[in-house]
Amino acid sequence: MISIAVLGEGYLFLIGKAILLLIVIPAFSMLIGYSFLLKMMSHMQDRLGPMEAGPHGIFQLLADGLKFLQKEDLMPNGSDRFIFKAAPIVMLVSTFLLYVVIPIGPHMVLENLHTGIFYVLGVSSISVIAILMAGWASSNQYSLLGALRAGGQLIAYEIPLVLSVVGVIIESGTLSLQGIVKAQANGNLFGLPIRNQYLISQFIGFFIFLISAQAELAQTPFDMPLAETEIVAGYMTEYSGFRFLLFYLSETATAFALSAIASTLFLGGWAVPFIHGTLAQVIGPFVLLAKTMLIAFLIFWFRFSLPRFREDQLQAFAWKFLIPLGLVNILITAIFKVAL
Amino acid sequence: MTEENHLSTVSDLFSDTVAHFIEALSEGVLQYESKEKDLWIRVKNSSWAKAAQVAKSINFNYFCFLSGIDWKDNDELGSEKLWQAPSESVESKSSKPPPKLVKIAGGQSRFQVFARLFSIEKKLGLFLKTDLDEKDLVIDSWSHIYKGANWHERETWEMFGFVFKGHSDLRHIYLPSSFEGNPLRKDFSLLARQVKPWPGLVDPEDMPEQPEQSNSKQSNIDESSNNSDNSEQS
Amino acid sequence: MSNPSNWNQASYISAQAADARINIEIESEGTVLNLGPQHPATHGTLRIVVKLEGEKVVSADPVCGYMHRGYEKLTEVRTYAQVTTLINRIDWLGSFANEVPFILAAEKLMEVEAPPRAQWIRTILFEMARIANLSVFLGEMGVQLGAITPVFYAFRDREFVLNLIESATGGRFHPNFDRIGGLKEDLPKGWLQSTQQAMVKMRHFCDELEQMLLENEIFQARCKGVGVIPADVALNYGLSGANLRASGVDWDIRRDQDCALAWKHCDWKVHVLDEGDSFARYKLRLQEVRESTHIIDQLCQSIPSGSIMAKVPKIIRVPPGEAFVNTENPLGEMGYYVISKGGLGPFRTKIRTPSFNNISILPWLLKGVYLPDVITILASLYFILGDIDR
Amino acid sequence: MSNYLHNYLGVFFVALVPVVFSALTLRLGKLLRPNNPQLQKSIPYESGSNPFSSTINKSHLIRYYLLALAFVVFDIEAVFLFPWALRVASLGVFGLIEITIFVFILSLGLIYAWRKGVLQWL
Amino acid sequence: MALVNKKFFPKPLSHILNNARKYSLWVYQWGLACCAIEMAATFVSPRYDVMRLGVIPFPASPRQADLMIVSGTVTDKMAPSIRRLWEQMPDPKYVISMGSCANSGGPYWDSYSVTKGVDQIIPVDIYVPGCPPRPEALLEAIVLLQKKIATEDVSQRWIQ
Repeated sequence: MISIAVLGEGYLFLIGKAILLLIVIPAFSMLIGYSFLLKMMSHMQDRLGPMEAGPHGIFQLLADGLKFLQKEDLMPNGSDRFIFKAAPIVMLVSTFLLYVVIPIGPHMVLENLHTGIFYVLGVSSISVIAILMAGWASSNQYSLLGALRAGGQLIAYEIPLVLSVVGVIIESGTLSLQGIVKAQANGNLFGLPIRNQYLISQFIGFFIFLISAQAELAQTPFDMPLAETEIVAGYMTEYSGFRFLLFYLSETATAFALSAIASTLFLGGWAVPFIHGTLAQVIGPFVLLAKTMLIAFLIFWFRFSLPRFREDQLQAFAWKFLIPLGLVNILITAIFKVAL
Repeated sequence: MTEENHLSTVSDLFSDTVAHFIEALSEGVLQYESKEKDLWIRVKNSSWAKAAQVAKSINFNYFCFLSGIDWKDNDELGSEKLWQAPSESVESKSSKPPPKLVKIAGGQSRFQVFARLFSIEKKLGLFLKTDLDEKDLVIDSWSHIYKGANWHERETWEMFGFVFKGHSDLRHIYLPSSFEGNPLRKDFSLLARQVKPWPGLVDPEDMPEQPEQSNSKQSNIDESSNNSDNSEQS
Repeated sequence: MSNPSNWNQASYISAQAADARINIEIESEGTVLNLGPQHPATHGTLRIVVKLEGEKVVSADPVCGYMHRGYEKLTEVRTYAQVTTLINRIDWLGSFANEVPFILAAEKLMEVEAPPRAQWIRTILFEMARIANLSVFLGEMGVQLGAITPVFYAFRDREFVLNLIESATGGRFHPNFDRIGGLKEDLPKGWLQSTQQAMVKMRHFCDELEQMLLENEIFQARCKGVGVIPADVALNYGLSGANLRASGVDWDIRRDQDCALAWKHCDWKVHVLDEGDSFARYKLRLQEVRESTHIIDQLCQSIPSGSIMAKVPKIIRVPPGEAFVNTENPLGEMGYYVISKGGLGPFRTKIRTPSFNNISILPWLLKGVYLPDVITILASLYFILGDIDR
Repeated sequence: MSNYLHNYLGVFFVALVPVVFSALTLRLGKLLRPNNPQLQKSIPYESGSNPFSSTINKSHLIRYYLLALAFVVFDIEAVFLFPWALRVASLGVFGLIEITIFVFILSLGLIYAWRKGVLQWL
Repeated sequence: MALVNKKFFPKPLSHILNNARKYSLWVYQWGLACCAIEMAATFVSPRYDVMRLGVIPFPASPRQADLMIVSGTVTDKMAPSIRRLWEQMPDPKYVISMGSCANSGGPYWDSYSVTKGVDQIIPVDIYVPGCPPRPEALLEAIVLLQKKIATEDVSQRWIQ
């Protein structure tokens, strides 16, 4: 990794980064995310989880992937063929695009977009389109119900997600994720001599972000689009074979991407106090991974312990609680920023 | 039958209840009998719905179940019930007359409908029974008096073929729509038993002696029916 | 994979097979959704056809019978001992509790009574069946509402009770332990002590679930006020068990009706709640499991010694007559109306199962609720398919 | 090419990666997977029963459109928060008051929708 | 076009693919009768924990399932649905018939409404005897099925 980093600007560097960020990280996070999900769930439930495929079942994803490759690719009667086939790919695109702007080291980010955070919010909602495509094209009632639920839910939680981020922008004064990390590493808490991870000053924002991310990911308690006991598997009901795996993986990979973004925004990203230069370059990814795992742990923890809301309760929670709270948070942050 | 005679056979717990029924239905009450905390009343077919209303008015408001009985004997139905221990079988077949059945609260016809109601306040149970004319299996529905009777009447319709007059929705509840016959009637025989009688009928000791005959199903049936005949005759 | 042409034929028949005719109201225009027969919310094979408007249920029609095995007919062609084997499988979660009322009805006709020790053991096993049954409900309700973890704890702790049942009866699932006049055999040594230890664990399990689900705000928001059944409607439909007591009707057959079992010899309480909603039904069942552990504790301490079998002939012939015995089973009132003509088996058995009545309220109860609430209501009414369809 | 567009060219390439990946794996899968059509295999799954209608009454289901309208309004308005958020310090008290009024108007809209029952069940 | 249709599978590839299927048996949660509870105990109870073997009970829809466990009594009313659900599973698919009822009708051998054996309507790979079989028996059946899958000739099975 160091060698890639010190190659400097140039096409080789770009290719190196591309390989690292597009293949290594998503694959790694899928593998880890998947095993992590299964293992964590099992251990929470007093079980062992997959044990046979590889040591402690770490190759479960490989087995699943290869198995799904061999599965028949079914399409129900009356489905819209093109849209049905395209939906999982759109979903995967949305996931991959999230990884573009996540900085994993001082110089390691595929594209340090100036509009980074804005871009993240925009790209993450592409998945809604994929879900609506999948549900609409399936010619299945459960799918359609699930897709419409997903639509209603994701648009309701897009706003709190946006609002929770505004506080961070006010404090850091930049939209770039790399800039936010640096602002956190160098900044101090409202003029006090304390280093500022935005978790401290923006804990309301963090809280809203975490809940909205949970809802965006359609994880329990917000998993109505997939509610197994109500509408079987929601928009994924008719998907079989590898297309289902694409959906399934992009779900866990998005969970990891959003965790990484949350840790970048609120936990300081790759930065560690008092470590700069090459060392930061080396340990940065691992620091980020640790923080990401922490937040992913939170997300999955909620997922495996809580019952799910009802659709109207979810809407009410978003519109009547999270959005007003987000607005208040912005105003308070702005007042502090202006006053100090 | 005079009313006084009958009241005496009923325990004190139920004297009120029976009096109520006789007052409301008069001729409709045919017979009654009580055992411990349960009361059986047999009413006329025509006063079946009225009986439910009376019961409900005197606080028998818990609907327990409703079903039918087919009193016809059918010996070929319960094949292994014919099987008896060899020593006893001759005796019971030949010497003893078939035991006379004691129907609680009596009855004349082949089919009866009976239902149980319960009074939560008094903690007393009430069975209502009525006879059905075999040629015209029609009876009033309870479904508008006790909501719970709806499904029970559907079940009884399916199982016995009784028609409940006034029931909005008589359709199959358990069996596929295409099912033919009324399974709980005694003349509905179980096909599996006709094709292959209960293996317990055949004395397991005899089996090794005739190994060739067990090849086809047909010979199996013959063999087993022979065996059972033998055991009865010997 | 023997004969491909046969399989094609099977496929064709299956495609042509007519579904059961459903309610006319539902067959009309509109969005109609099938829940079941293969659906996670229906605990197996109940099918509920709902007509939707948005996600609001306009009308619902439960279609049962996918598990109909013809029990009432089969009892007519079986001997009493064979019937006991069979009826274990009606309510498959609380198997032992199914045997007891049938055996009691047969004993009533024969005018024998099991000796006290047998009565005690029957009651202990009966309550254990209740715990084994309701603990699944307690976990399953969480799964239905999306919290998947509690059911793992339920199945983990249920094993303690199943082990005990197995060590006493030899059957982990379907004990078939009752005989007319008593029991198959006596308890193994040390069983009572280990029972009391297991009951401590079960109480701990109840506490755990109380913290995990009952006190959870989301769970409460999903359950409170959902599927309210007023007392008079409940009685009218013949609801029983916890469903009835959660509607405020103070009626428990264990307390209110005499039978030859040992409940009257110990000190316990019938819990009644007034709300009549899904939450009350859950809470009540949780309390009942706790109460059952206390009953078992007391009975284990006060169990009398003596024989476990009354004097009955080897080949059982039940004298002619009719008898009805009901007991408070885990799911509600279960009763057997046994008619004997003096043969080796019952002439006719009417099996009054609790779930059948409990489910018959669904068309009334589901009208106007929302699709997610359908699942809450189904889970909280708690039915077992074998118990509905027999 | 400007740096700005250059950046988004990268994004575009990234978007291609999953498309290529899925196309390749699905092509590979085609080599490995069997194709065994059966009579009922492609009937839409509805818990093992016959689906009542192949095309369901979709207009019945779309009850979210009011929420969607509210969302569009809110999302566009929330976008206006971003430029201000970047320059809070430099815009100072004036900007703060301006944005307070702005948020107040936003909240009025929310309260209106709330009172109108848009946030009720679907 | 596909390798399977050409009956061409090099041995190492076949080995890898078999192992992948072996360790990833997704089974959909669907019980029929008493056996369903023992099946649930196998899936859910930490004491048995079938997920160890790679049997993952996630999907509720047959579209994502590889394995169908027919656990319990199959009635004539249910049989068409079972056949349909089996067909709706994508190939390659496996069936375990669990319990006496699914094997042969079991204690309801003479009933008027019970199908005497699920193998009349769908092909069964493994039969588990018992009424109901203990969870250990189901685990054994799954191990047997895995052994069967590991030595399977893919093209033989998939082309009929």
